[in-house]
Amino acid sequence: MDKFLHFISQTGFANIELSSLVMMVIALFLLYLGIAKKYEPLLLVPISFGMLLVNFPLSPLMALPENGQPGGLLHYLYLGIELGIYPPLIFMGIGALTDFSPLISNPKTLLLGAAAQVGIFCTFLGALALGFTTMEAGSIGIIGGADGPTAIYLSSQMAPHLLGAISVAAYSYMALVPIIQPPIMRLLTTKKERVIVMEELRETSRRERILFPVIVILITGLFLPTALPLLGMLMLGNLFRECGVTERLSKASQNELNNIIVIFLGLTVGAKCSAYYFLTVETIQIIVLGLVAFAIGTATGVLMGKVLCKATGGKVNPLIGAAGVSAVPMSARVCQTVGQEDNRSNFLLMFAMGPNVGGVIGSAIAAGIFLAVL
Amino acid sequence: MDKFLHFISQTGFANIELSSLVMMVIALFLLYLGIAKKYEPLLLVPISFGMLLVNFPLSPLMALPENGQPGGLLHYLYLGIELGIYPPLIFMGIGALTDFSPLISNPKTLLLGAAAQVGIFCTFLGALALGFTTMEAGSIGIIGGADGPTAIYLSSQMAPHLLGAISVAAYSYMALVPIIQPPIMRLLTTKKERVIVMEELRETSRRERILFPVIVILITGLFLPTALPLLGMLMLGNLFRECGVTERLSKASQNELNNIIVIFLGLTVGAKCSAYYFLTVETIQIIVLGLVAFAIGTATGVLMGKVLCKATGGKVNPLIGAAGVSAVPMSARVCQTVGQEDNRSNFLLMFAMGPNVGGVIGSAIAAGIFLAVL
Amino acid sequence: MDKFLHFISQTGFANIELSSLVMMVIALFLLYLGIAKKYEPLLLVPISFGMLLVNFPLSPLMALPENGQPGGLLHYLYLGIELGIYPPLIFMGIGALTDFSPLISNPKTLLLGAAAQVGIFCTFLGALALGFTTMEAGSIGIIGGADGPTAIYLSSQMAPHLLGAISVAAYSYMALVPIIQPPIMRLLTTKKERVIVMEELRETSRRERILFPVIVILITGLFLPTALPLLGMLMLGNLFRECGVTERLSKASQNELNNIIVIFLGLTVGAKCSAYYFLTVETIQIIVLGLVAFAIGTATGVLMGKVLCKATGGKVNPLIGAAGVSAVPMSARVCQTVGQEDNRSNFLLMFAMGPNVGGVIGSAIAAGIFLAVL
Amino acid sequence: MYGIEAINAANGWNLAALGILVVFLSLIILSIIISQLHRILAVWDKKEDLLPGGMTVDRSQIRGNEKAASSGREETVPHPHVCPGDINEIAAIWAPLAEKIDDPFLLADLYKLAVKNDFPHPHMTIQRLWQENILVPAGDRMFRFQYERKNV
Amino acid sequence: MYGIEAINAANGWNLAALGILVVFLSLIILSIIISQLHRILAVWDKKEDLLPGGMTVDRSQIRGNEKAASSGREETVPHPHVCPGDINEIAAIWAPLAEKIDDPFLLADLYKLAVKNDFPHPHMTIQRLWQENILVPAGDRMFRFQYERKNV
Amino acid sequence: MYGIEAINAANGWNLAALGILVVFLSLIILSIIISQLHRILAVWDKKEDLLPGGMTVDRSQIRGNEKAASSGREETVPHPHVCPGDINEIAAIWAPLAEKIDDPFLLADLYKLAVKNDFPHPHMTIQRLWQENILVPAGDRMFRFQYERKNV
Ligand code: NA
Ligand code: NA
Ligand code: NA
Repeated sequence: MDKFLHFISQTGFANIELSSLVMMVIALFLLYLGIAKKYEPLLLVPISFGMLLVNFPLSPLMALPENGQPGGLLHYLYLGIELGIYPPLIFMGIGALTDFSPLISNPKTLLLGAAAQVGIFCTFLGALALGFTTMEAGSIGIIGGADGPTAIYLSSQMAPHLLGAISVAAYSYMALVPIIQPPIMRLLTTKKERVIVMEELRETSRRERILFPVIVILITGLFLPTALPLLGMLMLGNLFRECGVTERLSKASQNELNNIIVIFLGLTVGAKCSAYYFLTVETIQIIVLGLVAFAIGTATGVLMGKVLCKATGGKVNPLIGAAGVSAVPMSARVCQTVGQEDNRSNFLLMFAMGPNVGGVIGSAIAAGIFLAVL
Repeated sequence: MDKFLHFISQTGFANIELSSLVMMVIALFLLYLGIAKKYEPLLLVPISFGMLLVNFPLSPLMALPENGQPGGLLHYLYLGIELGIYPPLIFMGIGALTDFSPLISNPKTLLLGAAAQVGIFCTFLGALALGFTTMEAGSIGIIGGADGPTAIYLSSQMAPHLLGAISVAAYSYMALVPIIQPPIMRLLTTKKERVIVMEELRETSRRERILFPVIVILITGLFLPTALPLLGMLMLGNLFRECGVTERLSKASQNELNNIIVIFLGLTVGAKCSAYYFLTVETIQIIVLGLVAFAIGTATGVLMGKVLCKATGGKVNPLIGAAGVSAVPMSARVCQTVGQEDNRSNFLLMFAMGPNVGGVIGSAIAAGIFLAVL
Repeated sequence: MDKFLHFISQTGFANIELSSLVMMVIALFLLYLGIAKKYEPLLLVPISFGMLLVNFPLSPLMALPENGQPGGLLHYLYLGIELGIYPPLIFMGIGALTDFSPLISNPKTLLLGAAAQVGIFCTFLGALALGFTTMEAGSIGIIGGADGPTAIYLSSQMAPHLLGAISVAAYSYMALVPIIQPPIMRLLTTKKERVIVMEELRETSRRERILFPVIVILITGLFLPTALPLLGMLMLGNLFRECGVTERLSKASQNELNNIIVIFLGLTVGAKCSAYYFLTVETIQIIVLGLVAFAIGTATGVLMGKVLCKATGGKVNPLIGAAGVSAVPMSARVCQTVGQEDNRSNFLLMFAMGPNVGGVIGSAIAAGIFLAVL
Repeated sequence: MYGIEAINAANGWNLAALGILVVFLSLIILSIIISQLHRILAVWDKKEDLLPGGMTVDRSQIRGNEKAASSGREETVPHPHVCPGDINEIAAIWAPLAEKIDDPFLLADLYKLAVKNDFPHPHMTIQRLWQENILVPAGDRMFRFQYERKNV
Repeated sequence: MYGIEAINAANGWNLAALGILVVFLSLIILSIIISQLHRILAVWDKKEDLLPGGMTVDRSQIRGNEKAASSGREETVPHPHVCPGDINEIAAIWAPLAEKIDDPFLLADLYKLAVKNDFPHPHMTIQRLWQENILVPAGDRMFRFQYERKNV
Repeated sequence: MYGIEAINAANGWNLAALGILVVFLSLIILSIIISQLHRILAVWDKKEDLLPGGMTVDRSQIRGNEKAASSGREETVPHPHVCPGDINEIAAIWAPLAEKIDDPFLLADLYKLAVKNDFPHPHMTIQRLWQENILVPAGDRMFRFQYERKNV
């Protein structure tokens, strides 16, 4: 009887708290968004399931080791985030998946990728104004980079207590890109600009594609050593892809290694969403600031597009500037869709891939800057 | 010459002990069973090879790190068991491999999965009576659950010194299910019961299959937080499988991650079979108790089958109760085979899959109970 | 402004040193060899990229953890080498990839695999003569084994400061086998010997192929426990391959696990090539000694081939002795090519595979001897 | 200590009874919920159909509207008039088309849709997408369009 | 210290000689055992055939018995009369059939066995099993039946 | 502290300006270099052709020489006269042949080369290599010869 009461006292039902319940409902809602609405499901399903698992009353999954008893499963898997291991490895996979040809054949679109990062720094200022520390503000600003692994890497290094909220915001807005971007794009461009048909991209040679990752890493690495973990692995993955003699490693980076780490990363990002850190005013502020970051990034990207349009005598369609926020390949597709509203025969997708992948490099550089100066 | 004598003194031949030799012979015998008899070869081959490797005289494979020298390979790989990491990850793979439809369309078969766990608790009593501690007795009882990872997880947490014997017993009996179960099944059922043809299962909808893992984890997680590591990952794997938007993660759980961890798990389980822990009276007791556990589990499963048969007016063939011990899908096949001895046109396999996968959930709950109360 | 100067002072440009630049140029040159010349690209591309990444001024990739800040990515991945984990796992993959039939059907070619290891021990003496310690000399000698993982394993355990130079030398010479070996082979053999056509190999039975790894590990393990980590995993992988019931594990050893570890191994081997350890006279000595090791190994292999040729009354073509250095399957192909220069219809490839895989076992034994006696 | 004495000392009977009780209890609860699940889902679907229009929206109507909207504005899926050479570009162009039909689908259906949308070289392209493992067999002669999303 | 002096100081000659000796010794032993292996296996097989019936059992006889037993009791492999839709169910039903023939096998042999056992739609099913990668090519026109066992 | 005050206190304006500056600076530099890359490569190639023979070697000449040398010494790729049974042996024999043609290639080209070199059973063997996934489709009806090197 004693044992029975003891057992009852150890069930989750007997230890339930309102905050846990709220978190579990949020987790289920995110799970719903991931599955039914297909919001970045590869990340949002494990994130929300991880969030669910750790918010059960008395959940042992994030338990610290004590008294010689081992810690929880997610405690150990979380080490891969805490020590900054997963995000660079994910970046290696992204590098192996990414075709940089649209950027190589049209390198001025790198400027669009740069312009879209202005959102990051504006949001950084906004976060400072709301009372966040510089470290926290930098981590929040990077949401505007629209690159999940970059956001996770930076916040795990500079503001781990905000990791959960920042990651959830980043991936949610990435999924919402088709809703956030079009109004801003239409607002800032004239119909005349939107119907611009761009010149066909030239073919890139294999040597160019092999030299590209080497040059990128040489320039950025010498400029900004703190960007090396993310950019170095991105470029290594891309080199595996392009060099033609390491197909096995390219495949491994894209598939087996990537998939395993996506599972671990998602689960443990979710595991950082405990009620204590998540049910706060800060989370709401982060969600608002994240939206601001995406909006400003889109706007500055498009505005730079207009500048390039002028500078080239109308050869650049400013819409593709919006793709500079990355969220590969979602925002490039948005450019394609918005462009075709006014000119059905306009095919912007390939041109938008340039700023799109340029934005990945841009955000990683922005993260490197924060790591260097904060 | 000095060097030569020193070298000779360091060969295995010069340091051979009888106990090592006996262990090596046992390892070779298990290897033979795995390869020639196909007893659960995916586990038994690495287990027995691991056992062989660590029982060589002066084998460095389980060496602890000392004097700044690193430890042995299997010492490091064993951390995945010691910290409770491998078994939940294996369960994720099992979840991604398992189709719970037979259970969803016939949920009363969950009772058969529950009944078969009675063997666990009876064996727990038997082990107590033989002088084992409660922790040890629980780990021994769980052999009756017929789920390798569950047994490994529980014994690694509660009685690591028995891990080797318990795992070997669990996997051996799982392979022997076609020999252990049929006589018990025939003894406890009448021919009239065995020839019962069951009604066709209804189709399950995709939404049901998606909601199933979520409901299971909500109920069991709130009831029994200690079952969360195993059941949570089992259900996550199943959600990856069923939700339709995470096929990459489902494949990764089933294949690359699973295969790698099966190798590491098998090798290191074998590595825990050193002569010191294995060549004991306890091992023999564990082997006897394991057989008892399987037999009782089969019997209580079948008896509950008879109860359900009565309660439903003869619509349930009691044979499928035997599948409640899990050993997926072996014991379901046994039901199929025994059923067809009396009625060649009876096709019980799909019906037996219900209690079969129910038994996996049941054993994980039983493990959670032991973790909660012991 | 202050911030700006601070930032400038933290760029790589502001912290550049000549030694870093030299190392980066060397890394780029090795990258070129890997990609353009296809010198063992699967290893040389990640090695040289890792070398590049860590030699950027202020590169954080090998940073040690301090002040609660985590260390660099490659610092953590390097643990797999430091603790001796990667090389045995790679060997498991090699075992799963290797068909030992040519050796089983012609076991006397094992002697050729033994003879080619003489180069290891001669080089060991040479390295001692140049002033290296015994530990260092052993690690340098093992380059002559022409097995990358063996060389990495031994030097990580005995002379980690030389790991970079030794690995680079080992993989470079393995790629240069078609240039190094033929002149030596032609010099030491007569045309009459080179045109010998060997008798067809008998078929091996499945039972033989299953027993082979078990027998090898029993004999060598009892003889030399220190060889167990490498040989044990090699034989486990081969057993996975041949036993017929663990195809999943065999595939996993060859593919997913192997590819992931090759990436990590390559990157972190490269990461050990910091200017401090690499830009030394020792490195040049190692490169010279490595060439000596390959040359002597080739010579002793061919000479033993001549002995076998005599002993068998001219049934063995001495050229296949050169394949005893391993460098699988490169040196076996070299035998094929050199053999056909004199006899276009001579097909030595399959016969050379015997000493070729025998050399892998031989080098692992040599490594075990160094570990035992030094 | 051995035998009954040991069991008593360890409170074994209670523990075993508790264990069996909890296993049964939780699985019975689960069993009841699962058995009602498809009914709840059916009621849920029905409820939406039965409630007055103001409170909840009729699904088929939404779909109808969507269809109407889409048929008005984008009856054809956009695509370039010349077929690009790179398979990834092709896959990117075909992805929206494949999204229009239920997953998995018959190749014939994809072909018809491609023709209806004036996609260039539908037959040849489907064959290439198949060879490149972008169209992957899903059993039963059905196929899936599996184009690696680049973002993770 | 350098040169011969260094080698002497480190006991280098002995170590090198020891190393070469041990490498040769172990590989020679291995070589001898491996070279005798197939003979031992042959003797082993023969011994079983030669010994008087009481001491060891004649293999071919066992197989004969097994065949007899099986032909008496389960000359056909059980299967449902209607073909299930799910490929995993199909594979589960076909697995025992595939186990009856040596691995790897010709598809033709599997087909014949399926017909003999009255399996429904053998031709169509084999094609599906192939498409689903459950029948996997093993070279030489042979195939393997690779059905993922669920239990690990 | 909040608002402008907080930004000032954290030196926010400067940091943000610095950040934007650095991002633009590095990407502009990159953009310039990348945009010149193909010109540099073109100049590089041209330079080699233009320089006097003594300073650098004419590539086409090298290739010509190589071709001459090879046509002199090994106009056919060596291979055994009987076709081995094991697919790995076959692959090892065919690998040098496949290396002779640019990667990826048409099967027809490989076939022609095999015939020219008197390889036994070229048609059947190509089919087997395909079945065994050693000849893997590379899109556009092209194929790659992907023979697992054993050494890593
Ligand atoms: Na970005
Ligand atoms: Na069970
Ligand atoms: Na070797």
